[in-house]
Amino acid sequence: MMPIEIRTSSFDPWEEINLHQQKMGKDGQFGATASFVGTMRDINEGEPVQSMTLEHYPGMTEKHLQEICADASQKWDLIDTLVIHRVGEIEIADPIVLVCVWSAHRAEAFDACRFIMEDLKSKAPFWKQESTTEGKRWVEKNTPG
Amino acid sequence: MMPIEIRTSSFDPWEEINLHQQKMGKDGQFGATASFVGTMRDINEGEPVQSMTLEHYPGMTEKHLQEICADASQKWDLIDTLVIHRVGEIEIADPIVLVCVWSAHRAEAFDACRFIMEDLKSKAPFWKQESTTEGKRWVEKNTPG
Amino acid sequence: MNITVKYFASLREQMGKAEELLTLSKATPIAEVWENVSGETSSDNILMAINMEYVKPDAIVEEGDEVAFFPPVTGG
Amino acid sequence: MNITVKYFASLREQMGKAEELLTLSKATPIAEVWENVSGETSSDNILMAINMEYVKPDAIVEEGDEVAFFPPVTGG
Repeated sequence: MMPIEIRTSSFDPWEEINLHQQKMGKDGQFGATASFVGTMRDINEGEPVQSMTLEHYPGMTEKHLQEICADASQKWDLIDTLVIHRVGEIEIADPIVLVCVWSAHRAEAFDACRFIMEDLKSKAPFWKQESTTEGKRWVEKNTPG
Repeated sequence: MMPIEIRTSSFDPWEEINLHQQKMGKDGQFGATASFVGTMRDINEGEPVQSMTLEHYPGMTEKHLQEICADASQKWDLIDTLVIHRVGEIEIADPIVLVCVWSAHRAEAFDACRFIMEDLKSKAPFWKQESTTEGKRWVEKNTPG
Repeated sequence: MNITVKYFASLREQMGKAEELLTLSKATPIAEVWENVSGETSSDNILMAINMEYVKPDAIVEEGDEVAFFPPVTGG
Repeated sequence: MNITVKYFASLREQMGKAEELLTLSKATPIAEVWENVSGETSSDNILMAINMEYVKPDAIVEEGDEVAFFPPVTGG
């Protein structure tokens, strides 16, 4: 089982990577760590955004994140992966998603990190609702990757 | 000027990213942070490695890292970049290189992070000498990216 | 046969509920379940899942299934 | 004319020094400087820089230049 976490409160992605790496105990084995952090911006599609609510489908979300990481581990020779995703009320500058991949060499880490992130964006059942001065609106599509 | 650092002692890449991000003061502007960390492995080309010495060309190295980051900033719309590279005596599991890129959207961050890393590998004047049980040997080429 | 139907995000708001229990007379294509609950004849732009797996509109819903309808996902 | 020549990594070991000052009678292609200092006729697999910029073997070395010779780089 790959480490997948859905968080209902703010998290520090760099501390999470650090902690996870210590727990892994694979010092000397990994030569490459690629990570991606998605963070809440104060603007979207040209309009100021005040906050956001992230809804998900409990159960299906975790299942799909697991499948995405398992797919990545089949495609590339990986040492470990870590995915953390926020749900609930999100403030500006809060981290929303963390994807981190450890491997022996850099090509695998880069490729797998991006693959997991793109797959997560297109498949994992999460929905963003933004609060603007005009009221609330559901985000209808993600920016292209 | 892009933040470029050559370090003679061990560094914690996650703490460096965290500190740099706080100093940046661009909360709410960046939506994407892509990072890569290269770490010393205990094996290379099938042989156990005990430690490594990293030599560089002081002056030219910094100049080229600056140019690489400036090139990336011309190619993509980036908010900031951070590059830290170790030199000197390196122990197993020590971070060797950190590349981190902040941008509004994820495609730019992924592309620029990988570009900087590949360009650094092919152009920045650093040389690795490994210590094995058989003695010291210069690394003759990098693994393909 | 009894099934559970879940709605998420804008569809949850549109339906005015997050979940309901339905009784079907027989195994039914999921697109028909959608037409029944929504009163709409099209399921364009609606994602459908049975037991937490994405399915196509012609997938058959069976006794005890957990069915879900939701808009395109926007996580990450 | 006077120039500084630097050697790095395996070339530093091969030359037995990290740096030397040379006097040239005139502006000279960098490949010729390499031949003079190394006694080798080929510069395959040797990287060359003048004033911290990579150059080709036919680049001309001028008074006061800092010239460097080194093997392929292996950082990162």
